[in-house]
Order: sequence, then C-alpha cells, then structure tokens
Amino acid sequence: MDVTVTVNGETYEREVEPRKLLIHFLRDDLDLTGSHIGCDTGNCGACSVIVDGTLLKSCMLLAVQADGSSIETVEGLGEDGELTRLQRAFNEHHALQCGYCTPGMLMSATALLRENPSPSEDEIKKALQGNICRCTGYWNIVEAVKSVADA
Amino acid sequence: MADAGASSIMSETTLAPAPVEVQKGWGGQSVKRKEDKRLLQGEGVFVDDVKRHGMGYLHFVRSPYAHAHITRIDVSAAEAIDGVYGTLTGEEVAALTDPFFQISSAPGANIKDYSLAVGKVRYVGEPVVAVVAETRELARDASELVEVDYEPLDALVDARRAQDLGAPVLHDDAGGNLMWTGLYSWGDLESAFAEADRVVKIPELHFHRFNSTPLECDGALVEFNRGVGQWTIHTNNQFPGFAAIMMGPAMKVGLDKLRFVTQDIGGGFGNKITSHPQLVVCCLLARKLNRPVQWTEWRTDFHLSMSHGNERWFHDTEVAVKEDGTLLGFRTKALDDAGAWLRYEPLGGVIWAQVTPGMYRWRHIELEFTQVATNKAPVSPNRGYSRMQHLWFTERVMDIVAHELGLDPVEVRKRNYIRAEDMPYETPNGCVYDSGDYAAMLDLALELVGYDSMAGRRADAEARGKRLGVGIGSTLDSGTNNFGQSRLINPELQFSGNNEVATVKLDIFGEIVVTLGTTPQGQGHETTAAQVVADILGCSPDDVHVRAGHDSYWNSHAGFSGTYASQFAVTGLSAVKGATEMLAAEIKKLAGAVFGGVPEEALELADGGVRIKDNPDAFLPFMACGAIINANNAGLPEDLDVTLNCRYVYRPPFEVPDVEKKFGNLTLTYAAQIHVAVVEVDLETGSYEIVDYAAVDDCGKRINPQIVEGQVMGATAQALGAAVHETFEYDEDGNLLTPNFYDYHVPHALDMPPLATGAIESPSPFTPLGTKGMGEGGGAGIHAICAAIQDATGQVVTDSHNPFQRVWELMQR
Amino acid sequence: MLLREVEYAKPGSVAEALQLLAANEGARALAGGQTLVNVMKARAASPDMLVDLNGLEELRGVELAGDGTLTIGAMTTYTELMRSAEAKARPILGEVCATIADVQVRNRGTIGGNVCSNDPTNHLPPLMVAVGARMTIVGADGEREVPAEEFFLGVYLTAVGPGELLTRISVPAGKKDGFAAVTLGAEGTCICNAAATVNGSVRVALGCVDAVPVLVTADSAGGVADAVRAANLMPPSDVHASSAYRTHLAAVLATRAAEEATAR
Amino acid sequence: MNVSGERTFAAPRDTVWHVLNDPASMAKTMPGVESFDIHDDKRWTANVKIPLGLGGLKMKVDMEKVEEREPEFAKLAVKGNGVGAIMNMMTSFTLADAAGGATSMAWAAEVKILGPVGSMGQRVLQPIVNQQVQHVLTALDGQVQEAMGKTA
Repeated sequence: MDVTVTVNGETYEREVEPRKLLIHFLRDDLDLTGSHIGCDTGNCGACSVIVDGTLLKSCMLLAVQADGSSIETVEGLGEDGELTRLQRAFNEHHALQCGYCTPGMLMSATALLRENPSPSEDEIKKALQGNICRCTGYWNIVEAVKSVADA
Repeated sequence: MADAGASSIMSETTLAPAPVEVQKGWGGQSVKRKEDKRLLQGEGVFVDDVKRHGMGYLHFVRSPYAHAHITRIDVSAAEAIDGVYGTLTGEEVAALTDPFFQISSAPGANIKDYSLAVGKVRYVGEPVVAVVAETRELARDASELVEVDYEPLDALVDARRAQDLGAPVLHDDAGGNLMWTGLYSWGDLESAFAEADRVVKIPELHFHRFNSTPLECDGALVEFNRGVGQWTIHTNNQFPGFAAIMMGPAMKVGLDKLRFVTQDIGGGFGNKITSHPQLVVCCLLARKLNRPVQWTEWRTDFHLSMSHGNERWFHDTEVAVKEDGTLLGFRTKALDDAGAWLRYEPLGGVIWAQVTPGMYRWRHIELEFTQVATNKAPVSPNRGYSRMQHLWFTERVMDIVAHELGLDPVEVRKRNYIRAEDMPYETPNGCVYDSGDYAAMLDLALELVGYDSMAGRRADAEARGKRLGVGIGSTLDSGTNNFGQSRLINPELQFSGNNEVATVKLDIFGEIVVTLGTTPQGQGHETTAAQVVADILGCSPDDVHVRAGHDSYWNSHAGFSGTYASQFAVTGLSAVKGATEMLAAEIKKLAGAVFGGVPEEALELADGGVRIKDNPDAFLPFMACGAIINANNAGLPEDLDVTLNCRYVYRPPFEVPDVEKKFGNLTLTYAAQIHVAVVEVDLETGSYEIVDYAAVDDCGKRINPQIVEGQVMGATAQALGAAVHETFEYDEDGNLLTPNFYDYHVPHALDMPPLATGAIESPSPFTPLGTKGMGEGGGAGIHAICAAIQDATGQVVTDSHNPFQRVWELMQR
Repeated sequence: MLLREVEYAKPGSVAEALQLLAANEGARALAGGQTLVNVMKARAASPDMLVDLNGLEELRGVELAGDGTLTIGAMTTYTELMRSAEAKARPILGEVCATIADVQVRNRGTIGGNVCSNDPTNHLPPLMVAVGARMTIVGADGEREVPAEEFFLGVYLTAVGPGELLTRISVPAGKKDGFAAVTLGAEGTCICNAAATVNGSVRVALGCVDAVPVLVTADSAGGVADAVRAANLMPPSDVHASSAYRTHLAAVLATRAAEEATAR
Repeated sequence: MNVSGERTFAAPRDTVWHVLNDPASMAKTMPGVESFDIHDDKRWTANVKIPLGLGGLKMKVDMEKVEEREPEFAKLAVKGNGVGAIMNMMTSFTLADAAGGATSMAWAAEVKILGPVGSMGQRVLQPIVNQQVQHVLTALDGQVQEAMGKTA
C-alpha cells in the first residue's frame, strides 16, 4: 500500500506491506535510525515518536495507519544541528549513558513539557513511565527534565 | 517500590579525600561527556543501524523444547520461497567448524559446543536453523516453513537434581551433568570451629537467575571479503578479544581474518560477551551466500537464549562465631547452575574467589564449588559476575548471624570489617585489597538515610499498618582481572595477567587522535580518556579527539581488550596515560631539536604546544610539531627517533597464582560500595516499598565523579529490580515464564525510590592514576533489600529474589 | 516485531466495518492495537485482515445524560476519558485509566479495546462489572445491549461475536466507587485487582482470579472478605502469584476497594 | 498443567464408549475443527482453529489411542502443532455404570503448551484450557444424546 507521511517536516512517499510496523518503516524504509527498538511487547518506549501531536510507541502502530500524518522523531529536535534546552540538560545532568533509550526518553519528555511546562517530580516520573532505561536508574533523567521545567 | 518524596532526589555528600597526592587539572572534574551530542540527536550508530547493499536478514529457528533429539530437519520449503537467500543447519555447522574451545577441565572439557544445535536441543530458544532472506519479515515467514521433528526428552530444570541417579543428562560426552568442581580451603577451619562459641548453620541459600537486560539486544552485520578471505563483523559484542579466540579456532582461520567493528553499544553489563556462536553463524552464511548478513536479536530471543546470570545455591553452611559476633570462618557448598552450555563458564567457579572473605576479617574458609548443566539458557557474565553471588552470601551470613545472636547488624559488620589501617590487606587466598575504609563508608550511608531517626519512623509505619525494615548491603567491586586465575579452573590454560592498549598521535595539522582497545557501552570512555590526555599534554579535553567505538584494524587492541570486569579506569586509562606520556616525550624531543638542542627538562607542554620554560616566546604549537614530522621533515637530525604516533600497552603487575594452593592475587583493585535500604512492608499483602535509600561508593581516584555516580546509580537500579521483580523462572518442562518485559518487570521511573549518594576516595596505591575499576558494585542493593525485609518481617531471608508473594509467605511463618 | 502477512482495511463507517468483518471470516477489528499488535508480533495470533476502526469518529467521545448516565464510545482512548469533563461524573473511571500502562499506551489504547481483549490482567473488566456498565454491541441483525456481568465470556473472549462490534459502553450514575490492585511494580502488570461500588449493598468485582471478572456482593465493606471467601475462588497460578496468594489478595483488595468506595 | 473431573451421561456405558471411540463424533466435540482425517481406528488427525478473541489459533492435531480396555478405559496421546504453539496432551477416561442406567466418566488430562503462546503464561492459558474442556464435555453430552436418539 502507498503511505505518505511527513517526518520532521519532510514528506516521504513509500509503498509498504500493511504488516510493517511504523518503527520498521522509519528505521528501514526512511533510514531514520534515531528511534530504537528495545523490546517486542510495547513496554520499553525506545521507539516513542510524536504523531500528529500525540506521543505514541511506533512499534504498536502499522506504517499504513500513519498514512497522511505528521511525525516528529528525535532527529527533528533542535534546529540546524543545535541541541534543545532539554537535550543540553540531559548532557549537563548525565541523564544518558549508552544512549539507546535516549531518543524515546527525549520524545516523552518533550511531549510532557509541551502540555505541562512546569511539571512536578512525580508528574515527570509518570510521564516517563513508558520509557525503560537500564543504565541510569532514571534519577538523572528526572533531574534533567526538572531543570528545564519553568519555575 | 516507592516514589521519591518531594525532597531533593539526591544529596551528594563527599568526605575529605584521604591525604594522598591528588592530581590537579582535568582529572577529577565532572567534564560533560563528549559522546552525548550524537546520542542526543539520534546520530549514534548502533549495530542495527548498519546497512549494506544487498544484505540479507537472518532469522533463527529456535527450539520449542527444553530437551529433545532432533530427528529430522527439512529446509526445502523455506528455501523454495522467492526472496529467501539460504539457510544453515547444525549438520553444516558441524562439517564446517570445530566445536568451541572449552575453558573447563574434564568433565566440562568434553562437551561439544557448536554455533547451532547438532542432533539435540538443550534449552527452549536454542538456535536450530538459520534462515536468511530479503526482508526481516520474510526471513521470519520462511523460518516457519522449516520443518524440524523432535523426540522430546525429560528436562532437567533444578540444579539440585542434576546429579541424582536417573536425572536427564544433557551432555553424554561429559558422562553426566557435572561440569566442574573444585575444593577451596584456606586457613585452619577446624581450629576456628574449636575456638568458636557458636556454630551458626544455614541449610540452604539461593541466589536467583536474572540479568541486566541491556535495552539493545545482540546483533551483527557481517561482510565477507572473498578475495582476502576476511570477515568484517559489525557487532555489539563487548569483548571482541574473547569472541576472536573462541571463533578463530572454531572457524579454523587466523584472528586477523576476523575484523571486529563497533561504534555505539546499547548497554552491555557483561551480557554481550558471549554472542560468538551467533556471530559464527553470521560469518558462515555471509560466506555461503556471498552477501552481507544482518542479524538482530529481538527481546524475547534475548530472554530465551542469551546470557542469564549465574543461579547459585549455598548448602550446609556452617559459620564459626564468637558470642560477641566476631566471625572466625565458614564452610559452605556452592552449587552453580550453568544452564545448557559453558559459554564463559566455568570461570564463575573462580571469579568469586577474588572476594573470598567479602569485606570481613575471617581467616578460615572452605568452599566446595560445583557447577552443573541444566536445560536452561546458558549463563554468562552479568554485572557483578560471580562476585555478586558470593558477596550476597557473605552479607546474608552477616545478617543471619546477627539474627541468631540477637546482635545489631551494624555492630556485627563494624566488628568484622577489614579496617582502614589493615590496608593493603592480604585475604586468606592471597588477594590484596588495595585500600578503603569500610566502617567510614557505613557511617556515611547510615547518616544519609537518617539512621538515628529510625525508631520514630518504625512506630510511624506501625501506625499505618506497615512494618519498617532497614538493611545494609556491603559489596566489593574487584577490578582488573589476573587471567592467571583461569588456571585454578584448568591448569592447562595458558592465560595470565591482563593488558590493554591505547594509541595517541599528533596528526599533520596538530590534531590529537586517541584510539582505545575498549568497546564502551555508555561508560564515557571518550570523555575520561580525553581528560587524562589533556592533563598530560596541557590542553583541553575539547582538543582531544577520541575515536568512537572499536575497530580491530586500529591496532589498538590486545588479547584482553574489551569493556568488562570493571577495568577501564585502570587498564584503559593507564594505557592512555602511557601512550600520552610517550607522545609528550617525543614532542619535547622534537622541539628540543627544532630549538637547536634544548634539553627536554627545559621544555614544558602548555597552551596546545611546547615551549621553553624560561623563554615563553620560544613556542612550537602542536600543529607545527605534527606538520614537521608528517610533512616537513627535511633537515631533521638523522637520529631523531620520533613518530608522534605512540602505542602503549599497559600491563598490570601480576604473578601466576599457585594452582595447588589456589592462592595468589586475582585482581588489582577493590572498589567498594555500601548501601542502606529502608523498606515498608504492607502486612496484609506482603507488598513493600523502598522508602529511603543510600549508596556510598569508594573507587579510589575519580577521573569524572559525575560518570562514577552515574555508574553507582545505574547498578543500584538494576539491583533493586533484581531484588524485587526480575527473575528468569522456568516451569518443570523448561519453559521460560518471563520471556519479555511484560512478565520480566524491570524498574520504571515510578519504581525508583529516593536516592542519596555519597562518596569517599581511597586512591589505589597499585594503579598509575590511583583509580579503581568500578560499576559492578551495585549488587549491594540486592543484599540490602534482603536484609531490610529480614529486619521488617523478623524472618530469616534465604533467597535473593523477594517478590511480594515470598514476603507474604515469610510473614505466614 | 515482524508480523505475519495481513490485509488492512480502514472503513469510513460502522456499517462498512461490519460488512468487512462479516465478509471476512479471518478479519479482526483493530482498535488501539496496544494489545492486538503485540500478540501479532509474537505471532500467537494472526488475523487475515485488520479492520482499522480509528477512522470512526462516531465511536469516539463521552456523553453525559440528564440522569447521570455516561455513554463512552468504544474508540475513546484512556487519555480522552481521563480528560473528559463529562467522565468526571463517575470519577473512578478516569482514576483507574490513569494507572493503566503508560502515557503512550493511554494515548492510543481504547476503552473498547481493553474490555474486548479481556486479558485477565486488565483493570477495566472488573471495573465495568462493579459499576454495572452495559455494553452495546452492533451486528448484522442490529444492536443489542449486554450487561457487563454477561459480556466477559473468557480470556480474550467476550459477547462480541464474529462480525460484530462493541460500539459504546454506558455507565450509570454513581460516585461511591473504589479500586485496589497489587501490580508488578508501580502501575505494572496486574497480579490481582478489585473494583467496588456501593449502592445500598456493596458490589465487588475481582480481576485476575479467573478467566472473567468474579462478582461478589455484601451488605457492607466489613462483609466483603467473607463474601470473597465464600466465592471459593480457584485463581490460576503463574510466575507472579500462586493460586493461594491470589486467593488471599482477592479478599484483602476487595475489602480495600469496598472501604474506599464506602468512604467517598 | 493438569485438569481432571467427573461427568455423568444419561446413557448406557456402551453408548458412551462408542461415542468416545468414534473419531467422527469426537471430531464434532472438538473446538473449531476445520478438517478431519482418520488413518485407522487408533490414529486420526484434525486441523483445528481454537477460537481466541485475538484471532483463532490454527493447529494440526494428531491423536493416537495408546491404551484401551473396552468398555471402561482409554488413553489418548494428543499432539498439536501450530506456528507459535505446540500442544502435548495425554488424556484418559474411565467409564463406570452409574445409578439409573447412566454412565459416569472420570477424566484427566495433562496438557503441555510450548512456544510463544505458552510464554503468554498460565494466568492466561489455564482459563483457556478449562474453557475448552468445558466446551468439549458439553459437546460430548450432545453427541451422546444424539447416539441415544439413533439407538432409540
């Protein structure tokens, strides 16, 4: 089937099998390998992307279901290669180690901050509940997000 | 587990460092990581990101049986599909390769381990056939058409039954399920029991099966260069040096035919050391099909088949103690469940001995170690490898003794801890603890959880129908192996010592380029290496380009290169230091000549160049140095022996251990962590929350405190997950009941308790930078939770895994 | 990952969806897909055709009638329900939804999908039974309404038959509700749960103790534990909990849910 | 997992025995049977689609009568092969005369399910198995009554 999507402002048209998951479509067909795969049960959130303004796990969506939608991935964060405040905060607070969960973590935190610019610590944890990190224990990630929350 | 309170999530407390020379400069600063930018922008290159024209995707047909004969394999239907490139079966593997070299002495030495099941399957999920096709989906479709007939056999799931008469036997070649056994005995245990006031007996303790489940699973993209007969293996294997010596002989090729390339690795924790069987399959298929072969392991595949941590039982433990809680010695029988294959085992049978007495001064110890095979996934190193199991045992003994004698666990520990003034301390088996002050660490940890206020908090919890418990977990992180310890397992082995390599060069435009032999998985090697280089060359870490990842073509690897066993801060950074000091000397030698015979001691490196100390105007920037040597060298003195491209191999000072006495120094450094956990148990349900937590670390000189703290935090989180929820449980038929993140619950953000971290620095007298390897000490969390639950319930805790049901059952006693 | 081949159809109306489902024996409705797609990844199930309901606005939204009855469209997501002003009329609904899985799943997963999958670990089946919800099912022969007690038939099996769709769920007015669960980690996989509602007597529905929610009633919260014991539950054992532990939890959680409901 | 129970049929023992040992009528008792081949009086094969709400689970089921003591006892080995699932079941039943010309059947089955479906956990599988068993027993009742009708 034909699928047309806009990813980070760029429009792509591809022919895909209906069974192809959005995450495979992004990584294998569009070569946007920033979004990752860490499980096969929808638990880990490494594949989290924002579809038409809504944070989703792209491993539980078929590519054909995204037809006509506008998708934001980690590659789209920041302008002309610069880091966003949130990305800089991750660096400042050592909120990443291996970096594999980081793209999904950033998308979840970005979605949170759009809706709630000044989240409490518990709100931050709740917003990151769908993203597994095995390196950091989350403490520094929560600190990083807190540091960019408007006072 | 509990939410963090409203209070600050972390409080960093640092005691004054021990009075020793502390290096000035970049080392010791929390320099922000150089590797972060690409990872934050989704520009990291992980193994599944690597693509090649015409590559085929590999999918494994896996065994649904825990134990069965393979009576027939038919791949014709799969190969008939359009877009299927080919298959590989165990029969072909057996014809094309030799079995993997076995580390074990007999009987384990006799098993025949190939990269695909040959004739028999021995655990659910074992690779039986590999199928390669044009797309990932098609490869899996085709694998469903591979017909395999099995003749099921009884499964052996409980290691305690492995040596029973009539137990199912996994490896006929070994004549039974016993893989390796050895008796370790030091001191004079009988005199200890004679001197003891009490002998505390512990019939059985059990350390459960789990692993660190790195978020990225294993994978590879393998290209075969037919012309030169060489494979390029893009993989996230974290110990290519080990993979190479396993793969080369099996594939009957020289190691230079196996080029390992890695950039970013999505976590390892030891779990990515033993992917060599899958890599061999990829190599054979890349050659057979004459096209690049891509393999990505999915989460369920990983849980079913890869790198479980060693499950271990401790039986018939007897502890010789004085009434006042002084421990004299212990005797125990350790039974280790290796799973179906010895992929890194039976090294676990000696690795524990690096920390034989734990943190305590008892001198009389006897441990009979037995490792058996079972119909479960093969075990392999997992963060804290084999020491974690043993340290959990010594910590359980502390708390059970305290319980039996009615003493305070804090007092019992302080009475028995090896003291700061005893350092360096030689253990009963000849290991040398380099430095540390365990009692001071415990005091700090207790202070961080407000130990003095516990009485009031206990009462408050009671009022809410909860029971509060406090538990201590002390742990050692022995780093930088002496591989000579492998001879205690198998005297025939010709391994000893350790080594690591770095190269540092000044390029034509003065660029400082560093290559490492390691395969970092998030430990920030690019950053800490740059800090060390910057201090020696008198420049900024920003001026230092450390190549990302690993490539065996950089010629910056040695036999033990890799990232494992808490050693980079010692082996890796010492190699960097050595190479950089060579380069610094060469720069001075060159400048001396350029300045017309100025002696080296009159020169200094600073501001990105070299200058004459008492004549700052005489300054030669690195760019000029690089240009002169590389591109403008006419007229240089003939005898000027300078390349500005320096390779250094760091070799720790080790002796070969005494195989007869099983005595000698097995590791170079001993970082320590002491954790204190405060839990609240729901008396009705047995569910509990960790309401307070402190982790204190001492890893000697910290090159980058923020990175060190990150390691402490991550290891702690993994330990808490393992203590409460994470477990690889099998049913009686050998089916894994926790094959994915739905039933294998790893901690999520809401599970994390409030954490206070603290650090003290006791620099190692044995390492060039005063550093100690660290990162594996977090197992302390498991010990601390067990102790806290024992304190809360008043019942002796005998298992390392304490899900709510087990705690509820404890309270039913 | 890597699903088996499947056809995909995106109907523009419920009528069209019903035709597709009726015309293809192997067709299955795709709601949020937060369960179904994962089962398809394991290839434990592989429908021949997915009929994607996500285009059907008529199945979305929450309405509040004058008598306080809530009508929830089957394709309403957890997040939409949590944010719905109308849904506040029965606060427990939003409160429980807020503890299901995580933000991403709540943004896509639907109320209808949750009850139709009827995985024993789901929170909504017992909740729907406790609050006395009624499910509206539409098929070739028109609409029928099934009370929640009769809706859940087995694991992954409900009263929604082949060629039928759940269109909406109506929940009567009420406020005195409670919910209690023991999960694997905070808001993780459910080990046992209980939903209670007080309306004169106490109704408690227990989850994760059988293929379908088990309903017990008592005069007061104090009598709930005995009522649960009298139900002679024989819960399944699994890696997380033995039958005995689940039986014990059922009584404790039922009481806690009932107490919460009574206290409102 | 093990399931067992007892059931009484309002029919004489030989009628029940006949039904239980007639592949054709057994086929009618099994859930979602799509096709059925009888190899001999001891071995038969069925292609079934076990109805799960998430989409049926296709399986090729081979049955073999491994023990038989007419008219009271029989034991069947059942082996189901499906993609993502392997089912091994050993089931047996014992018939005895009950009051009023009825027949009581004590039955037991040991079921093992392997593969991804198995990994879905007993929490899910045990209820499914129980439910399928009930389905079979009810259908069996129907078959017995039908046989009674024929003989009447």
